[in-house]
Amino acid sequence: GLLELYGRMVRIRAFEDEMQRLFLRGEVHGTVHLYTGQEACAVGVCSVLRDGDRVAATYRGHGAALAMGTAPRGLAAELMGRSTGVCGGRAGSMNVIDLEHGLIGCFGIVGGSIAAATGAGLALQRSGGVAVAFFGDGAANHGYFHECLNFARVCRLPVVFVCENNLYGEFTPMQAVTAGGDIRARAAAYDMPAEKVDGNDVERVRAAAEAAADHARRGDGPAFIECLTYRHLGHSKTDPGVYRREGELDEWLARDPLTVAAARLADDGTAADEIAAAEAAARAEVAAGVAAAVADPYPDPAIPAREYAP
Amino acid sequence: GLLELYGRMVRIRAFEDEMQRLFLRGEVHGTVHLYTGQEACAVGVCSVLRDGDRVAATYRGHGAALAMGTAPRGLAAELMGRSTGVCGGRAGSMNVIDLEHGLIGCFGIVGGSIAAATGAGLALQRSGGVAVAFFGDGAANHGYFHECLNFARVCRLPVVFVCENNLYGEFTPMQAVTAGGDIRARAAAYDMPAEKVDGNDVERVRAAAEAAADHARRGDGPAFIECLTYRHLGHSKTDPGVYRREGELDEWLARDPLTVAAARLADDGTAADEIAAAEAAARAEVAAGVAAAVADPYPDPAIPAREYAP
Amino acid sequence: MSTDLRTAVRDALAAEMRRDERVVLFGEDVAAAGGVFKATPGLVEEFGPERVFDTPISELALAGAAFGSAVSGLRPVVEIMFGDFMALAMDSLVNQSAKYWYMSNEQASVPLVIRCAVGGGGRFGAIHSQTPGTWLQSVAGLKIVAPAFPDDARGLIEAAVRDPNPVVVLEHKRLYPVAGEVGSAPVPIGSARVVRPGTDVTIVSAMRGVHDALAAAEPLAAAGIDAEVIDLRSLRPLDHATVIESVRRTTRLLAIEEGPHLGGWASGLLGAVAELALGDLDDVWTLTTPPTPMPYSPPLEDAYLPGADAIARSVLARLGVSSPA
Amino acid sequence: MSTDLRTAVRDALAAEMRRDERVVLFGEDVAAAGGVFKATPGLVEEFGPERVFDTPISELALAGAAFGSAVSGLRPVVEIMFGDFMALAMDSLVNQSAKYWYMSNEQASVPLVIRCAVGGGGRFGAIHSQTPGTWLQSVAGLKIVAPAFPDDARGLIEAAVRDPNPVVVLEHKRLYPVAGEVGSAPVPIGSARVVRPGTDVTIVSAMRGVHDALAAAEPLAAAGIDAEVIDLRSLRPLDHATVIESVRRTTRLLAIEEGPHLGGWASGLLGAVAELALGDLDDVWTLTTPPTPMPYSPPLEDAYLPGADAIARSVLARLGVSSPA
Ligand SMILES: Cc1ncc(C[n+]2csc(CCOP(=O)(O)OP(=O)(O)O)c2C)c(N)n1
Ligand SMILES: Cc1ncc(C[n+]2csc(CCOP(=O)(O)OP(=O)(O)O)c2C)c(N)n1
Ligand SMILES: [Mg+2]
Ligand SMILES: [Mg+2]
Repeated sequence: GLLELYGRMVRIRAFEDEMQRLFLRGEVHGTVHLYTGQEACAVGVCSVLRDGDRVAATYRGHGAALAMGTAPRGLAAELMGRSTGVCGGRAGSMNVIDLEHGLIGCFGIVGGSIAAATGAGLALQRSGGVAVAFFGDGAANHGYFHECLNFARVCRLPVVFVCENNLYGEFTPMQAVTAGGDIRARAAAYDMPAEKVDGNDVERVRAAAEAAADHARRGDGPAFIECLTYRHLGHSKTDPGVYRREGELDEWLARDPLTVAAARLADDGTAADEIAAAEAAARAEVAAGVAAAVADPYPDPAIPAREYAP
Repeated sequence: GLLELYGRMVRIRAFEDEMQRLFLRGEVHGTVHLYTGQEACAVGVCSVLRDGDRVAATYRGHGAALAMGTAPRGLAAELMGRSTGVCGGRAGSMNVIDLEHGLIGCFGIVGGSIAAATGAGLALQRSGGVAVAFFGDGAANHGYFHECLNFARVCRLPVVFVCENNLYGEFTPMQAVTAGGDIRARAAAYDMPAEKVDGNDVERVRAAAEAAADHARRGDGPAFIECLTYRHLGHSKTDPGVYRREGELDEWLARDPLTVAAARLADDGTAADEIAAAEAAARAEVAAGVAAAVADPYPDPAIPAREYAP
Repeated sequence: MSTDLRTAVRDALAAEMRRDERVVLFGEDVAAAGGVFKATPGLVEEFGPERVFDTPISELALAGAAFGSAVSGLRPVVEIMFGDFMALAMDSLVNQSAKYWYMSNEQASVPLVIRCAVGGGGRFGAIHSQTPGTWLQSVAGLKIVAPAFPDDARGLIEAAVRDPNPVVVLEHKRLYPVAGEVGSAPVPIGSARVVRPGTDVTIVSAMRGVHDALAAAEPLAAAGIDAEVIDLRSLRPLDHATVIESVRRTTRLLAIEEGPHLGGWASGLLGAVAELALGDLDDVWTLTTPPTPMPYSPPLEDAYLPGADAIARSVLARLGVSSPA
Repeated sequence: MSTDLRTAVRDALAAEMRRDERVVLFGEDVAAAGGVFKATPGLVEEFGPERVFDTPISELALAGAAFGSAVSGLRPVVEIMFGDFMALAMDSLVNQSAKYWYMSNEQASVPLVIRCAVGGGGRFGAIHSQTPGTWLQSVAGLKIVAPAFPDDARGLIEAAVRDPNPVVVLEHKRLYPVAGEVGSAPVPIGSARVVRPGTDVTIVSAMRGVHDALAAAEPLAAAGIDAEVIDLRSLRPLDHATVIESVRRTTRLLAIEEGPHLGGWASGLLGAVAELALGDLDDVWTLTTPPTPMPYSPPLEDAYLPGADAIARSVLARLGVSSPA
């Protein structure tokens, strides 16, 4: 139900809050791309997936990882470069991989997730599974987008392409670099079902994902969803932020996916303390995981790495 | 007038006939991709260009080269690897370059011509010139297509994209590998004027090119033309040919662009001997050029080549 | 059984597909047409369109589909028609496939094979004649094999398909028609082979260069120079040990590469040998192409490529032996 | 005037744009935001959106647009944000730009510049830390420059923009904040520089490695070893003459590369030196990274990169000198 979805979104929000704090404290290194504001997309989509399905996400992928079941501790430890990280600290924030939970990976190359899911679709075709690609509006201008959507359609692969249109690629407005400005229409030109949904409404996202996954699972080929959403924070650690239209952030904060879901829960008669309990539970789980991760050790560089799988 | 266009098409036809003969005689090496059947596309489009405009074509580029004014002798010599070749024999059939005549090049990489013209458009933007990209239906599935059409539209570049849809990419039917099957619709999704024309009717191609070039020259950005056409011969030297639908070739031979033009000329009252004279003149010019090229010397490998421009 | 290299490739692919139904094959015109180089005829007929299929002209998607399917249970074999087009596929190969095993902390490997036709001499011009080995040789996590003989093509494709790591197979165009015996012994990736024992100079090459070196060994023998010829067979990992063992005996090393000197594998091999065995060396040198793209014109292309004559002349000159009259 | 390397890049670009109005600059977030690495702030303000503009995330189109505009009268400078993304741009660079001058029979050259930020040490992980020099070093017709100091960044960018050939500029991320004097003397592409004269061993590197080598020279001097340090500055063409001149004096050569050994430029350099000056060599070796992708975790990344300590230790060990207590 929605309460469950709400809890999952809070989990992501709480996690990203922690990561921002840890980044500022110097515990998360390099750069970090937070998912804050887009939680409904990953939670809504991943909630329709089954065992054996697979997801490919981007460098902005903590939400997808958590939505697939990656433990907060292992994810936090990865971002801090600890040996208990889900990739032993080797990958870092931009490249998290967690196959046990169906996450093929977060891909640091814009468009890479689209290719990974397309390939996974080729394999899952045999088993009735579905592969999901998350990517941004900026990726819709990349060769990966075009080649892979066409390839997937031509081969009738069970892939759900999820474009999280958060209006910007880094500091550049989507409208300034996207001819036609309509990403959904591009997907439709490849002759696949293509829907545009409010990406801040987890139930609408879920419904669209259900239809898309059904289509794919049925053997009818790929489907496309454009989720209109917004990132509340900067693109990554360094972000002038000046590109936002005045008042834009406030408008979107008012449509925060957590607020939207909480309001609907209340409207639907869920007791306030039930909502608060779900939130508290999610936050507590994350806090515990992150606290554990902070105490985890760094990997030992003396242990030799293997170039090849044996 | 149409008679002039007809003569230019005959010139290409005659040239390709000669090249096929020379290829079978071992004078043209490696492989060769003939333009036979598609003459109306290059002739129609290039007939609207002006001094300073630029064209990028493909490995199937003899038609574009001749239509731009490359001399038959220099082109034939290039294909035979002679020192008098327009590239001194260094480039060969797939990579002919003739900047003097506005031909940026023929590009051996599928999609490469699209990029070359896009870039040229960036430069020509300053001077009011127009750049033309010729490419095939197969190229419409390539990352080059997507990235460059989007780029050109976003930057409002004066580029005319001309897709010669001859129904096959090598031995693979366009419909089997092109999701949606409608290349024009893809271009339209980038918000540029996009027209589909009978690519075997040189006057229709010319009219579409005129509109597209005007649009571009006016500063309104790129335009797209899909020319429906057919190659009469195999893809290249080795071609099983088995992929063609039965009767398909005959249908297209009946709509040979030369036949179509000649019939219209006759309908319009051009005397038969005038048409014949134009044809004979074109054939004679090509024959003379090719004969001269056959007698031309090979380059001397002892002359050292320079890696870099000084 | 004697067969040509082209058929050895095909037969090895067919055998692997019979052995393991996770193996799939896709690429441009590989199915219905059996491949532009005719290296895959009959496979779609035997294994069906689910396992062998033609694709759009989308090299980046091909490499990406190979990656994604390889980490999801398949064993994809992809044909990138000409090695020159590997640049278009490279991002997925380098930034996804080659990095996955290490970066995932060994959660999974990426068992894919990318085959491509490489090399000059076919009058295909500068954009259809390159050997992308040097673009990729420094990529950790990737393997690169480069057979010179039908039996090695068979054995290396077998090994590549079975290998849990991404493997690039370079198939030299001028070798497709070369015939030879084909056996069944495994050919480990990363093992060079002495194809002609000798005592005076070690000549190392790969693919077509091995044949040129063998041909050059004849006039050299006539001039009193006994050349040892080593076929590298793999460019990554590279079997330095076999080369060094040989050079310790001959004290002279010539590496022949079909490509420019700077940035090539040949000078890198010399460097690695010098690093490990400097004291044993009397001479080391390379024979490569000029630093330009491959020319199309036949006399230019012939002069551009290092052939048997040039090899023999180079050895004679470097050893200070005058050529037999 | 002292400035950091980042500003030296910016100032050189601005100066070239003032000098030649054919120079244009484009890339992802280079205009309004002034570049992700802040190497291009203020340029759109000074030169306007016709000459400095932000683009879609389309590396292949960027490289293609650079090619097409360069052969049509412009002098484009393109930023490919991270060197790792060069794989996506490579086809146009290698198969169009690098081949045009030769293949067109010198009808026209391709005066373009592609800049990218390279190298590790920034905790950016395996896909944002590579140095694509080795992918490209064998590409005939291309030039590759790799400054280590602000003045060389200034001079090499000046030279790159004025060069009629395609030039790739590698800008090492860890060097952007490094400060130094900036002058106005030309820095020819393809010329190395002795940055520390010495007599006992020649240490050659590029970019960050030069600084590490200079740092290592101090403890080495304390141990009685006088190291000569050479900054290659360009990877193609590569100034073998300066290296060989040095090695003939020192008889020992160490090449330090931030990248794996096999397929790297360091072993290639050793090979080229051995080919030309074998008799003068007492020892040659390399210090490179392990053959894996770059790790993210700080202790792993630190251990992965060859730093000053490792260089000093390596020289001491190779020369059989025990470290000063
Ligand atoms: C191929 C490639 N080009 C450029 C980058 C640098 N980069 C990282 S994120 C980003 C913006 C992507 O925008 P979008 O696809 O909208 O995703 P968002 O970050 O908004 O979620 C860019 C340009 C990259 N990682 N990969
Ligand atoms: C990037 C790339 N991939 C593959 C090829 C091999 N190839 C040459 S022509 C061709 C078919 C192209 O079809 P289309 O674009 O329809 O053009 P046509 O040959 O029909 O004129 C292919 C696959 C190539 N040259 N470049
Ligand atoms: Mg975005
Ligand atoms: Mg076609």
